[in-house]
Formats: sequence, C-alpha cells, structure tokens
Amino acid sequence: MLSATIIAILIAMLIAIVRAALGPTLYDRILAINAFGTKTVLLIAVLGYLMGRPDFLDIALVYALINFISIIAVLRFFESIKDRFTEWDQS
Amino acid sequence: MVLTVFIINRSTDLLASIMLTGIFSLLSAGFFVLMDAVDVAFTEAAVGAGISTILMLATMSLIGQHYERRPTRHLPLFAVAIVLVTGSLLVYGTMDMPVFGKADTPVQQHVAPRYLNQSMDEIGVPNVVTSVLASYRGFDTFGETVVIFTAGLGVLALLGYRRNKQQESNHAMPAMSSHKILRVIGSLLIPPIMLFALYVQFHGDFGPGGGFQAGVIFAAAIILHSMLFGLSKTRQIFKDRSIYLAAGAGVLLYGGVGVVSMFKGGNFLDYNVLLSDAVSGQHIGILLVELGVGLTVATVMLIVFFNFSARVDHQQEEKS
Amino acid sequence: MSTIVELLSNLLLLLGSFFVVTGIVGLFRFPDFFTRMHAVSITDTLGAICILAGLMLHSDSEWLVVMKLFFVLLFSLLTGPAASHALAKSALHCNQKPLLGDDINANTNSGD
Amino acid sequence: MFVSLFNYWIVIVLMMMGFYIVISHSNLIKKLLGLSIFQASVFIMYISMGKIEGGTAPILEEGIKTYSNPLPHVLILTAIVVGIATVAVGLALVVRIHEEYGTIEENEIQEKDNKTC
Repeated sequence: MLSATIIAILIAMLIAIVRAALGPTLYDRILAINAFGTKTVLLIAVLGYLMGRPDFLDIALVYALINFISIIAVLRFFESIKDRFTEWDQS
Repeated sequence: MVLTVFIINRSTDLLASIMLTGIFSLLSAGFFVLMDAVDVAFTEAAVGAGISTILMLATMSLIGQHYERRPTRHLPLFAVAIVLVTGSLLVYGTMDMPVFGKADTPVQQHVAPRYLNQSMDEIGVPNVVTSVLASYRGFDTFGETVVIFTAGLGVLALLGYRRNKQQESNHAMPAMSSHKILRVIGSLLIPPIMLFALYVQFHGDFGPGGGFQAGVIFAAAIILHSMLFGLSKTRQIFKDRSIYLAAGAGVLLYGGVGVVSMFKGGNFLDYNVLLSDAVSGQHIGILLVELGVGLTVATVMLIVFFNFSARVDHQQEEKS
Repeated sequence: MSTIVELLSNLLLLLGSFFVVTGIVGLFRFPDFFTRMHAVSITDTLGAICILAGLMLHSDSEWLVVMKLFFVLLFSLLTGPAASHALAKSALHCNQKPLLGDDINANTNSGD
Repeated sequence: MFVSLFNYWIVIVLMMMGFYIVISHSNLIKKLLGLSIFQASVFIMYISMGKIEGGTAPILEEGIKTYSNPLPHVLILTAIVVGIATVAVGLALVVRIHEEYGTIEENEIQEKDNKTC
C-alpha cells in the first residue's frame, strides 16, 4: 500500500511539473510549485516508512516550512515588481 | 529531472526558470533521500528550495528585467557541438567506472569502513555524518566555514547599503501589509521554526541535522519575519552590529576550540584532550564546533539577504 | 485489533492518494487559475490529512514518530491554506479576474 | 551494464545541460542558474557513488549491518552551503554590474566596454 501511495504521489508530481512548465500565467506556476512542495512533503514521509526508518520525518517538516517561506517570498517580490511592469501577466 | 532542466534551458522567462530551479532542487533532494543521504537532503531542502530561490528573486526585483533580450548568443550550434563532444568523452569515461550500488568499489573501501566501525567507540555519536564532519574532517569543515564567512564579507563589500535613518523611519511601510491572514499565520509559525532550528542544531548527533542545516533554517525564520513585517522592523530586533559580531564569533568559536585543544597538548581540533574522558571530550568539541558553524551560516545568510533586500527597499523609495 | 488498524491505515493511504491524484488532475484540466487553485488546495489538504493519518496508524505506537507526523500535519494545515489564500489575493490584485460562466463557454467555443 | 551505469549517464546529461546553459545564454542570471545545475549534477554523482545496495542512512542503530558511505555525504553537505554562498556573491556581482552598465546581457556589456575604451 505504501508503494501504491508513492506511485500516486509521483504521478501527481509529474503532472505538477507539466503545469509549472506550461502555466499560462505566473500564478499558475506558483500554484503548481506549491502543490509540488506539498507532494514532496508527503513523498518523503512515505519514503521514510518504506525504507523502514521513519526517524527522517524531520526532513518532511523542513520541507513544509521552507515551502511556505518560498511561496511568500515569491509573492512578495512579485508585488514589488508588478508596480513597474504592468504588462506582466502576459509573459 | 532531465525534463525540468530542459524546460529551464528553453524558457526565456527568467522568473519561470528560477521557479523551475526550485522544483529541480526539490527533486534532487528527494533523490538524496532515496540514496540514503539524509543530511544532504536536509541541507538541499533548506538551501536550494528556500534561500537560493529567495536570493534569485531578490536579484530579479533589483534588476527589474524578467526576460531575456536575446535568447541565445551568436553560435548555438557551436555550443551544442562542444557539449556533445564533452558529453560523449565523459560517457566514454564512465565505461571504467564502478557499477552502481556495489559494496566492493574503491569508494567504499578506503576510509569509510573505518568511520563506520570506529565512530561509535571513538566519538560516541550515532550519526556518522556528523562525526566525520565535525571531528575526523574537522579541519576541512573549518575551511568551509571560513569560505562562507568570506562570501558574506564579499556580499557586504559589493552591496553594502547606505544608511539613511530618517528616511527609513518615515517610509517604514511593511511590504505585505495587505495580507492580514499571512501575517497572523507567520507570527504563529516563526517561533516553532526557530525552536525547530535549535532542535536540528543540537540533535545533529543523533539524527539528521547539524550546524549547517540549523543555521539555514534559523536564517529562514528571520527572513520570513522580515518579509512579513518589513525589513526595518526586523533590523530593529536583529541589529546589524550584533549580526556581524555573531558571524565573527562563529568562526572564532570554531577556531578557538582548535586552539584550546592545541594548548591542551593535542593537535589542532583534536577534541580528545578537551576533557579527561576522550569520548565526552569529543562530544563537547563537536557540540561547540557545530554551534560555531550554525552561527556563521545563519548570520552570513542574514547578511546576504538583508543587503539584497535593503537594496530593493532603497530602490523602491527612490522610485516613489 | 491490529488487523483493523492496519486495514484502516491502508484505507486512509489509498483515499489520500486518490485525493492527491484527483487534485492534480484538476490542476491540469481546469480552465483558469482560480478553479485550478480551488481543486488543488482543497484536495491537497484532505489528501495530506488522509495520508499522514494513515502513516500515523501505520507506525505501531512509536510516539516520537507519531508526534513528528502530527507536527508535519499541523504545519501543512497551517501553511497550505494560508499560502493559497495569499496567492488568490495577490492574483486578484494583479487583475487576474476569475472566469465566470459566460467566459468559460466563450472559451470552449473558441477552441481554447 | 546499461542499467548499472545509468546514474553516471544521468549525471552527464544534467552536467552537459548546465554547461550548455552557461556557454550559450548571454544573460548573466541564466548563466548562474546553469552553473548551479552543473553543481547539482556533481552533487548527484557523489551521492550516488556513496550508495550501497541494501544499505541505509549512516546513522548507527542496533541491528543494521550495511550503511551507505558517509564520506560523500559530508563532502556534499558542506559543498551545498558553500555553493549557495558563492551563488550569493555571484548575484551580488550581477546586481552591481546592472547598476554600472544598466544591463545584464553579456554582449551589451561588451559593447559598452568597447565604446568607453
């Protein structure tokens, strides 16, 4: 069952990458990356169990936090850039 | 991963490629977990996904140009040819490389068995990575710490900001004042992150973690604060002077441990002589050294981020 | 007793993976940013809850591990919705209007 | 043999992609990105060399016999942090270059240099 979960998460990650690459607007990309981050958290938690050493959840914890921080960073720098570039969404 | 890099290569939108780099580093950290390199995955998670993305974005907003003017330079064919030739030479080189995953390759024979077998008796620390990092190869790590410190100095020299006290207090408009929910959640999260960083710092002997990771996580917490509440507010809490002092103190702590062990009759960074008992001497030595590393890394990351970010704010003030 | 717990944990894991995959398919298929975000953030939260709860049941009463999982769950429950909220807000501020019914029809008609 | 050397080939492909980005793009930030990809490929090579089939992470515990090699982990752990520090210095240089020249495209910088000489 653990491996089935891992496969599901991997599929999800793959689709998220495709969306991040296609993403018509930048917000789609950020969204895909956010989803990707949460998937990574889950993936690492499940991987720890699969390898029989679940003490590695610390890494998953770090991911959950860092993901949040980087999303906020992206948003913040967007807001600082967007004043200067109004044509911005079309990129 | 190859797919991701290919997309990075193709896209001319710099912001998109920066974000894809974030994905790339998440992926490679997942790979490190698969390859049992837990500590490395830890570091990559904190550094690659967090700090480097933030720095890249800060640079972007400083430069204010988010696309490439000319996607490729004059002769892409020439570049492709060079790459293909080098790549095929390297592939030819791998024919002699040891097979993946075998235990009898030269890499596994040399010093690793000694580290694995003796570490528990000599050092008394279950996490072999920590013991190798801080004790067996302590001198090496000292060098790395000094390199990081020097990089912090370099950024400071290049981007040292101009101090304008009056302006700062007037224009202290927090960047994300419109995001009330984010600020509440952020202020809820910052103390646990710091606590977690300390846990990583001092639990590094037993689980994955250590000074490098803890430093980065601690810096990330402070960066989160400065992003949510404005840089000037964070700077009131963490004064520049104290950050510089702490950066220096980290390196000095590391070196000081070495010098003390020399005075006690051992070699430089030979922790056995620190206490009467060799193993607890090693413990104390590793703890102090990791603390030094953590201090240095955290403060250097802060110096780098503050200088980048102060530039951004400064530019915005000039514009408005 | 233990078989029941195991069954429950397997069920939760399966449910969680189902949510994760459906959410990401939503990310891929939906027409505009806001619907995509809706799909992803809801299923992400639910999927994370299910998978982590399944793992908690899976670890037979090692309390440290359960606590760590609990913290991972807590943090992701705190951060996920907050990040989505911020994302939606700043998208709205940047003149990203959600597609309404007519727009969607127009889009599909024009062969988007 | 095809499978057994697979990891090296992935590393080489990544490395060459990073290399290609560095030499073919004129944008300085893109160059730095390529540099960091190149760096990551080296990290991956080290770590995959340290892996032992059936081993687990090198944190000693009762009852586990095989561990992966801790030495590459140590080297790469420090290398990652040093890498970010060097990238930070590089970005700082880029910012300064942008302030001086008003551009971050290599060929435009070259043109401006030629004019002033």
